[in-house]
Formats: sequence, structure tokens, C-alpha cells
Amino acid sequence: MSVAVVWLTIFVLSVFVGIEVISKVSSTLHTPLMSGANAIHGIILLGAILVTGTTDNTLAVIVGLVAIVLASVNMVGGFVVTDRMLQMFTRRKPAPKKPEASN
Amino acid sequence: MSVAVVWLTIFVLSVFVGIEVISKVSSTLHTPLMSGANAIHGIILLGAILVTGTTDNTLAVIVGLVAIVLASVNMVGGFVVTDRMLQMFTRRKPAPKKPEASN
Amino acid sequence: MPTWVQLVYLLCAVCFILALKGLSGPKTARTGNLIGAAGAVVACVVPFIYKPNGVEHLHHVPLILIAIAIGTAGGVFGAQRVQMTQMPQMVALFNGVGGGAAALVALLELHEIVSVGGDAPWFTLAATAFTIVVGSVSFAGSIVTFAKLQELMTSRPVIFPGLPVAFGGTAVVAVILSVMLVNSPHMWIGIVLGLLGLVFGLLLVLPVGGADVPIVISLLNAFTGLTVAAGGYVLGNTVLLVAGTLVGASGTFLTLLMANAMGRSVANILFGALKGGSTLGAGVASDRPVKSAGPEDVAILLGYAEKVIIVPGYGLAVAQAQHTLRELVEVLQARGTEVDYAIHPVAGRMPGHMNVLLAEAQVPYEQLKEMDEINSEFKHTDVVLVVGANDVVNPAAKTTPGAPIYGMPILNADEAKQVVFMKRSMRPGFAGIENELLFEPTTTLLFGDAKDSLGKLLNAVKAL
Amino acid sequence: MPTWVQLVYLLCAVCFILALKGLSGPKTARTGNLIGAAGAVVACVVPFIYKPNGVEHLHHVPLILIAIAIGTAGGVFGAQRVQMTQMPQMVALFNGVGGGAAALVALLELHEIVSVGGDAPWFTLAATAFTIVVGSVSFAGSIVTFAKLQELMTSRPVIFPGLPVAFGGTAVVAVILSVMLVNSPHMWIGIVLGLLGLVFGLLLVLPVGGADVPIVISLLNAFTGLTVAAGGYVLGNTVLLVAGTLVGASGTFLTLLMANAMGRSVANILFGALKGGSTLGAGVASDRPVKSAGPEDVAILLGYAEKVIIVPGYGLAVAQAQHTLRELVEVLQARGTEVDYAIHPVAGRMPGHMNVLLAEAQVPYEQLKEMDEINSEFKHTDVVLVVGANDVVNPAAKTTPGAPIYGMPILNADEAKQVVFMKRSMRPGFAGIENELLFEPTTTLLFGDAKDSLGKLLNAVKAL
Ligand SMILES: NC(=O)c1ccc[n+]([C@@H]2O[C@H](COP(=O)([O-])OP(=O)(O)OC[C@H]3O[C@@H](n4cnc5c(N)ncnc54)[C@H](OP(=O)(O)O)[C@@H]3O)[C@@H](O)[C@H]2O)c1
Ligand SMILES: NC(=O)c1ccc[n+]([C@@H]2O[C@H](COP(=O)([O-])OP(=O)(O)OC[C@H]3O[C@@H](n4cnc5c(N)ncnc54)[C@H](OP(=O)(O)O)[C@@H]3O)[C@@H](O)[C@H]2O)c1
Repeated sequence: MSVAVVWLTIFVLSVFVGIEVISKVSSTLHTPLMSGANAIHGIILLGAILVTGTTDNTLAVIVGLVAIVLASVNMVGGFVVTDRMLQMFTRRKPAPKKPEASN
Repeated sequence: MSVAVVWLTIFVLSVFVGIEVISKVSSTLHTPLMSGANAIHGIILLGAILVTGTTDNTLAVIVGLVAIVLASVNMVGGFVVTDRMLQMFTRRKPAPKKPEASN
Repeated sequence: MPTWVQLVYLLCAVCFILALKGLSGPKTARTGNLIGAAGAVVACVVPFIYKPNGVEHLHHVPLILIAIAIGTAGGVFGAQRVQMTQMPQMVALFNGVGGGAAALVALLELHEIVSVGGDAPWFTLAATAFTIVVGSVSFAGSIVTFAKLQELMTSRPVIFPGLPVAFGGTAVVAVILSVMLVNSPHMWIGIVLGLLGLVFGLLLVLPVGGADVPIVISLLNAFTGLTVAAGGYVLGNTVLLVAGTLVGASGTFLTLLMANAMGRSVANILFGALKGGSTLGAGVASDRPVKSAGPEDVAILLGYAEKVIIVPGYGLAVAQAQHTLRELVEVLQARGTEVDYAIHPVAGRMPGHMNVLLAEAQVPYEQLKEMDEINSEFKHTDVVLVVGANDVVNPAAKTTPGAPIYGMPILNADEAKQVVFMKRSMRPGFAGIENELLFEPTTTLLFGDAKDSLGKLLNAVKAL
Repeated sequence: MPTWVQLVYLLCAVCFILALKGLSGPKTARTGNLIGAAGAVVACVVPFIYKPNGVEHLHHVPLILIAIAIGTAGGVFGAQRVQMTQMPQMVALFNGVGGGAAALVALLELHEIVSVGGDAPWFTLAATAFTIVVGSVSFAGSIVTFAKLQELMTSRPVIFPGLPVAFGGTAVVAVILSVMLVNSPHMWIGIVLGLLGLVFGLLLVLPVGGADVPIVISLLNAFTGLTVAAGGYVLGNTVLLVAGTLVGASGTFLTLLMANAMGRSVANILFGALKGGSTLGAGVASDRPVKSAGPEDVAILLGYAEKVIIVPGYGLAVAQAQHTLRELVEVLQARGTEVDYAIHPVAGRMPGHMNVLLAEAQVPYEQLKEMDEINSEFKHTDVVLVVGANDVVNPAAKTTPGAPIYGMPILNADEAKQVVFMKRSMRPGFAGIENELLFEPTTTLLFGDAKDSLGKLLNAVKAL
């Protein structure tokens, strides 16, 4: 099989996985899901590391380092912010100062 | 990428697609779904055609033809029987000989 | 392989994904099946058009076409003639021949490898061995399930002493031979592996009780999917790989779903009998006192009820009484009674059994209510008419932690004002346990074959 | 690439799938996110261990580590400091830098291709061009959305004459240059493409109204995913391909879901302004007569109600009145009133806005009821207190086919016995259309800033 077709196959299958896997998400989770997906594409950091680490052209290295900084902001910030958001969402207050409330 | 890993990747992605895509099926559709999936693996017919059509050993051709017969029974029968089943499931009777029924 | 062929194959694989997606929703199911069929046809036409081995066109085209024609005729004939209630065995048969085809294809591929000097990557050889063994298992297992369901043999578990040993022995020998095949491919190893697979398939399915067979069919279906996937790897063909994997994965998942809906575990179904205990319950009839009545008494109960719910079960299928039941319901409705059918997901002996049966009798789809939908209505119901069902209304599922059906969701027939059971005896249902509901003061039994009793009931109601 | 590296990458890709799967269910969301993070970390550690170009280890390791440390510090700092209500702009910013990084990586890869003589398959070059352009679009677009939401610039649509022409022109030139790049790769073409992408990103997002921005963020997020996928293809790296595609596909789907929940189309959001009409409604205040009341009157209504439902909306967030609201609810509950919050999926200006806001104010999760769950309870409710919401209770969504929100599911506040609106004026909400519910005889208005009014109301209820 030609490489391009292999990659196309992987691409198509990933499209299905991507859609099916989130197709049951409730609207409450839209924002954290967006943010988590955003963190996942921070994996471009891996690409940035690879291109920077395999070149010796000074300008390329500098550009590569900038890409690394940007990508790590994306990745790390993305996961941390998503976690903070989800902490909010799932926190059950241990015991509010609610007195003898009904319901 | 090595060929084996490529195929492993495609395999893993297909596993996710396979599971996610049917994860919402209602119990009423279990039997037709099983039958439809059964028809799909009748695609082994393609494999049988390819091996039979590219050999010239007489015994191999005979075995291959048997495989072709079996595989076409699987594929054609599978799709037809599934369709029959689904026809049953979705048919809305136009007007039963029900008289002045309530409900 | 030219790029366009690869793209067409990819497209066919997408068709199969869409087919499964479609099949999992009631509105899209038929379209889904047709999309899958279209994909399969296109994929199979491709090798007749391009040059598969790069130089020449396919050999033996006439013979191949004849073989396809024969298979197609057989498939269509079987699929058209089968009765709705025989669907499970038909699916088993189709699945079996598919597994057999996969095993044969792998054998031919092994022959190819051997004849060019046996020089293939170990992974390819392992996949070949896998396909041969599991394809044969699927073939033999499916044939036995077919025989059981078609009542060509007993549907009770077949167990003999030494079964576990034979089972384990076959498995060990198959593994050893597979390792040998990977080390040095020989044709005879492949053939022996195939035979071992057949034996293994027999040993796997013989001890399973007839009523567990649908689960086993689903499992063997997933097996065949995996062999097709492995075959795809060996042949270097993506469409086989993707399609086979899809079926393998979704089939396994579906098997778990189905076992779950019956409150059973797959391991228990397969190996329960091996461990000594039968997978069926004891099946003895009780002799505690019950209240029984004749058709005329029941006719009065039904005829003057405002709301009636019918709970159909396995016995309705056995008695083939679905048409009589529909007539009775129509007469009751004509009298102004509100009647619904309560469909338990595993009533009968295959998933969706009741839907198929009642659809065949032209009961309007709207009157079939799923369990979740109707369970809250039983308490407002005057009479529940249980026709050949038992386990699906057995309160032991809620109250008796040790019972084999404990934890299975049931229809709340016990909440209704009156319950009428139509069955032939006091024998228990599939799970083999007693049903306390039969002994409740609100319960009436109408003994006899369901078709018989329903006929009498129908006349009695008409005469009211 | 050694096999173990490829297998690790595959494992990381699976982590991302599981992450998305986890994130789509409330119970598994946090675990999902952590699995994703673990996969990302493992994938990024790999190149430090193996020899990426087959011979040598990674160059410039210290510099790379410093760059990662800087980025990580920045990311953590931003993520920790941001307030809950500023989440959308934070996500936009993170998304933008990711897009920028992808564009830079593609430029470097182009540089590599050019320096070895420009000999690459056309598909690789096309993917490179795609990544440069779309990554830049994502970068510039996200920065503008950040500026809009952070109120560094006006959040109203920015439109100028000639915008459609500039928009179309940029697009055409980008396509022409991409074709040129594919034919003969040159560095300058890549750089110009990047600049064009930046311009295009600006032109795409400037005309979008502030409140539509969450949709646009989601769309740009999907864009970045696709650029990462294309980058993965160029670099021959599966984990980038799979991760990027997952995000691209799920992001696109999520964008549609979100737009749908607001009853808007994505095309309308993006290109509505270009066509001349603003994407926001008219926003004029009506002068028809309404019934308004003071805090004391409303306090009596609430204080003696048996069942009260709170409908929070955008105004609650603007007024930052969530804490006061919670206090009021607690006092009412202490008086024995049954109080629930009805959460509309698109109340506020980002999906889940109300959940985040009220969770921050420590409102117990159990009191937040989703729309489907609570909609049938309005008719048994004495008072509905609408705090800074408007569109989400506007019956025009059901009754007025021409209205911009027609078809959007709404909270059935109109079915309650009494409705109290807290808002500052008669100005309409986000959709810019009048709300008939304001003029109903059962409706009372309490004018003023939500925080202010709630404070007064709280005192008045306490004084009862
Ligand atoms: N749906 C599936 O996929 C599937 C697959 C495998 C197993 N199962 C299992 O099968 C059971 C299904 O429950 P169910 O309530 O439908 O069936 P059931 O519990 O097996 O009960 C069937 C009843 O029908 C009566 N019956 C048999 N033949 C009859 C006839 N000719 N006329 C009148 N009555 C007749 C039997 O009593 P008499 O002998 O006294 O007449 C028996 O009590 C569950 O335990 C389920 O787990 C289901
Ligand atoms: N959730 C999302 O993801 C999202 C994203 C984009 C757009 N949207 C759209 O936003 C709308 C959300 O509906 P909604 O009912 O929450 O909001 P809305 O319809 O925009 O209404 C907000 C109301 O709050 C009032 N308000 C503003 N500031 C206030 C303050 N300080 N004190 C008291 N009241 C104040 C406003 O009236 P006054 O000016 O008279 O005070 C206005 O009527 C929907 O149309 C939705 O489609 C949602």
C-alpha cells in the first residue's frame, strides 16, 4: 500500500473515532471538552521538538525554539486549565452552610 | 513506519470505531445488528477471489472455489436475511382489519 | 496495487462503518444494511477490473464467477426461505461458512508461502495460523449451534467425562503447532491446525445449553470477524482488515451487551458446563397449590377490564400462537379495552424474538411497548395476561440474591391487580427456577398449550 | 524509527482517544483529561531517548529543555490565574499559540525540504502549505477572539467597506500561492502564505459579534487540530496525525453541536456580518407597558411561595451576583421553600457558563437541574425568578417562526403561576428580539443591576 493511502486510511478512521467518541457529550461539558481537545493538539510540541533537534541552521533553531515555547504553553496550559474547570464541575460541596433546608 | 505497526494502528482505530459506532444500539436491534455484522465479514469473499485468481495449482484452485462458494453464501445470504429481518421490524401495517378499536 | 484500487477499498471500508452505524438505530437500520451490501459488492468487483499481481488479470474468471453464482443462489435461497423464528440458526450457518472460507483462504495463503520457500515475516505466519484455527473453530461451532437450534440434535448441553481434558489438550496442541508453523511453515501443520480447530469448535459448543446458543453465535460471529481481519493482514488488504476488525470489535461488544441483558456472563455460558454444573437450571415442576381457571372465567376477567397488558414469552413462539393472540387483542380493543404488549428485551430465545414474532403477526408497531416505557403502567393495570412467559416476570430477579436471574431487570407484572398465566404445566422457564408470582393470590393459571388456550379464550370473549 | 518508538506513539494516540471519550462524560471527565496529559508527556519524552534521525541523538537538548520550561511556566501560570468566567478567552489563547506553533513547524519543514533540493511528493507540499496557512489563521483569529472577550477591543462586530473583497482576495491569493508552492517549493512562498494566513484570520474573526465568539473558538480549535494532523503527515509521525485528526473531527462536530444548542448556523455566524447584516439583533428597548415592582413586593411573593425555580442568565454573570443569589436561595430554603436552579444549556455566553458560575459560588451540584429534567416542573411552580436571563425563556422560540431564536429549546417559565424578571432595562437579550413574556399579566419586573437588586431582595426576605 502506498504511504499516502495508509495515512489517508488512518485519517479517515480517526475522523470516525473523533466524532463517535464525543457524540454523547452533554451540553454542560462542551467547554471542558473543547478545552481538553485544545490541550491534545498541543502535541504539536512533539513535532516542534523533532524539527528543532534535527536542524543546525541557527535561524531554524531559533524559530524552532519559539515553536516549542508556544506549543508547550498550549499543551501544558491546556491540560491544567481543563483540570481546573473540571474540578469546579465535579466538586460536591462537603456540607454547605445550608440550615434545615427542604428539598 | 514499519508495515506491521501501520496495520496495528489501523487495527486499533478500527476497534474503537467498531465499538463506539454500535454502543448506542437498542436491545430490539441486537439480532439484526449481529446478522448485518455477519454479512460484513462475508467480505472474505474478496480474499477468496484474490487467492483463487492468482494461483495455478489445480488443488489450490479447487479449494479456492470452495472458499468462494462458502464466502458468497455468507455475504449474500447475510445481507438478504438482514434486510428481511429489518423489513419485519420497521413495517407499519397500513390498515389492519382492526374494527373501531380504542387506543 | 494501483492507488485507485486502494482508494476504492478505503471507500468500501467506510461503507462498512456506516453500515454498522446505521444498523444500530431503528430508523437507519435498513439503509445501513444496504450501504454495507453496496460496499461489499463494489469491493468484490474490483479484482476483476485491475491486474491483481501487477502483470496479469485474474485467472480462472469463469470458474470464479460460477462459484460466486452458486454461493449467491444458496445464500439467497436460504435467506428467503427461512422463517422468522429460525433466524438465529440461519445467522449461525452463514457465520460458519464465512469462518470456513476464511480458514481455507489462510490455508491457500500458507500454500503460497510454502511454495515460494517459506520465507515470510513471523507475524504473517502467526496471523495465518490464527486464521486457520479460529476460522475452523467458527465453522464447526456454528454448524453445531445450527444443529442444536434446528433440533437436528439435542439442544441440552452435551457433556462427557474427560471433556475438560480434551478441551485443554486440543488447545495446548494447537498452540504448540502454531509456534512450529511460525518457525518453519509446512503445509501439513496448517492442515492439522485446521482439523484441531474443528475439534475445538465442537468441544466449545457441545456443552452449551440450547437457549444460550444466541450468545455463542454472537461470539463466533466476532471470532470470524477477527479471522477475516487477520486474513486481511496476511493478504495485505485493508478492506478485509478494517471490515474484519469492525465486526470483531462490535461483535465482542454486542456479545457482552446481550449476555448482560440476560443477566449472565459469557464465561459462565461457555465454561459453566465444563466445570460440571449445567448451564440450564434444574427444571423440576413444583407441587405447591395454585389457583387455576378455565377459559370462560379468564374471558370474563379480560372482557370487563379497562386496561390489559399482554406479556408474551418463549411459549408464545413455541406454540406459534401469535396470530391467535393478535385476534384476541383486536377483539378486546373493539370492546373498548386498552391493550398493550409489554416486550421484555430477552423474552423468547433470541434478542428481539418477540418483536419479530409479533411483527410477523402484523401487530402494529405502536402497540409494542419496551420494558422501560411500560414498567410504570403495571400498577394502573387491571389484568396482565402472561402468554408463555415466565422468567421475565419472575420477582426473584429482584428479591432472591442467589437466583440465576438475580439482577436481571423484569416486567413488573406483580404490581397489577390480576395476573393470568397461560402455560402448560408448573414447570419453570429457561432459568429453571420457581416463580413465586404463580402462587400469589392475585394470580390465575390457565393451563394448556398457548395456541389452544388462546383459541378457546377468543371464542369465550366473543361470546360475552 | 525503531519499532518500540512507533508502538509508544500508538499507545499515546490511544491515550488521546480515551481522553476524549472520558471528557464526554461527567464522571470520567477528569480522569480522561489526565490520561490525555499522560499520553502527551510520554510522547514528548520519547525523542529525547531514541535517535530521531537514525544516527545521532537530538541536538540542542539544553536549549529545547529551556524552551519547554518557559512554555510550561507560562502555561501553568496562565491556567492557574485565570478566573472561571475568563475560560473562553484562555482557551482561545492556548489554541492560538498551538496554531502558531504548527505553522512554524511547517515552515521549518519547508525549509528542510527546500534545503535538500525541494524534492518532495506533491501531497507533502500541499499538506505543508495547508498547515502554514491554517495554523496562521488559527493564531491570528484566536488572538483577536482573545482580545474581544478580554475587552481589549470592542466586542461588537468590526465591519468596514470592502471587507468581503479583502476576504475573497486573500483567499484567492493564498490558493494560488499554495499551488505555486506545490509546483516549486520556495521559502518566500511559505513566509508569504503565513502572512496571508494571519490577515485571513483577522478578517475572519473581526466581523463576528462578541457573543458568537465561543463558537468561533471551537471552530478555530478544530482548525488547529487539522493543521497538527497535516503536520503529522509531513513529519511522518502517527501520533500527530491521529491526535490532530481526533481534535479536528470532534472539534468540528462540537462546533455544530454548540451552534445548534443556540439555534444558530455556523455559516451565519461567520459570514452573516460579511453579507451586511450584523450577527447581533437590533437591541432597541421597547416602550410597551409592563408591571414592575420593588424588592419588598417580590420578597413577599418569594417568601410565601412553596416552590420557586431560579433561571440564571448572562446578566447574573455580568453583575457577578452569583454569591448573593446563593445566599438568597439558602434563606428561602431555610424558610421551607423548595428552590431549584434551571440551567439552560446556552444561558450566558459560553457553554456551561451557568454551571461554572454557580459552582464557583458553591451552589450544590444537586440543585442545578438541566433543561430536560426541569421543564415539566414549571407548571407546578409558584414563582420563577429570572435573574439576568432573557432569550432562554423567550416564548418566541416556539411561537414566532421568523425569530432568530426560533426552534431553540427554551425553559417553560411561561407556564409558572408567577414570573419575576430581574434586569436593568427593557433592552432585549443577545438575540436582540423582544420577549413577550415581559408583558404577560403574570410577570413582574424588578429593575436594576442584578447584584444590587438581589442584595435588597435578600434583606427584604430576611425581614419578613
Ligand atoms: N431473548 C434471548 O435472546 C434469550 C436467549 C437465551 C436465553 N434467554 C432466556 O430465556 C428466558 C426468556 O424468558 P421467557 O419468560 O420468555 O421464557 P421462559 O422463562 O423460558 O418461560 C417460557 C414459559 O413458556 C411456557 N411454555 C412453553 N411452551 C408453551 C406452549 N406451547 N404453550 C404455552 N406455554 C408454553 C413454559 O411453561 P410450560 O413448560 O409449563 O408450558 C415456560 O414457563 C430468560 O430467562 C432469558 O434469559 C433469552
Ligand atoms: N452559552 C453560550 O455558549 C452562548 C454563546 C454565545 C451566545 N449565546 C446566546 O446568549 C443568549 C443567552 O441567553 P440569556 O438568557 O442567558 O441571556 P440574554 O438573552 O442575553 O439576556 C441577558 C439579560 O440579562 C440582562 N442583564 C445584563 N446585565 C445585567 C445586570 N448587570 N443585572 C441584571 N440584568 C442584566 C439583560 O437585560 P438588561 O440589559 O435590560 O439588564 C438581558 O436581558 C442566548 O441567546 C444564546 O444563544 C450563548
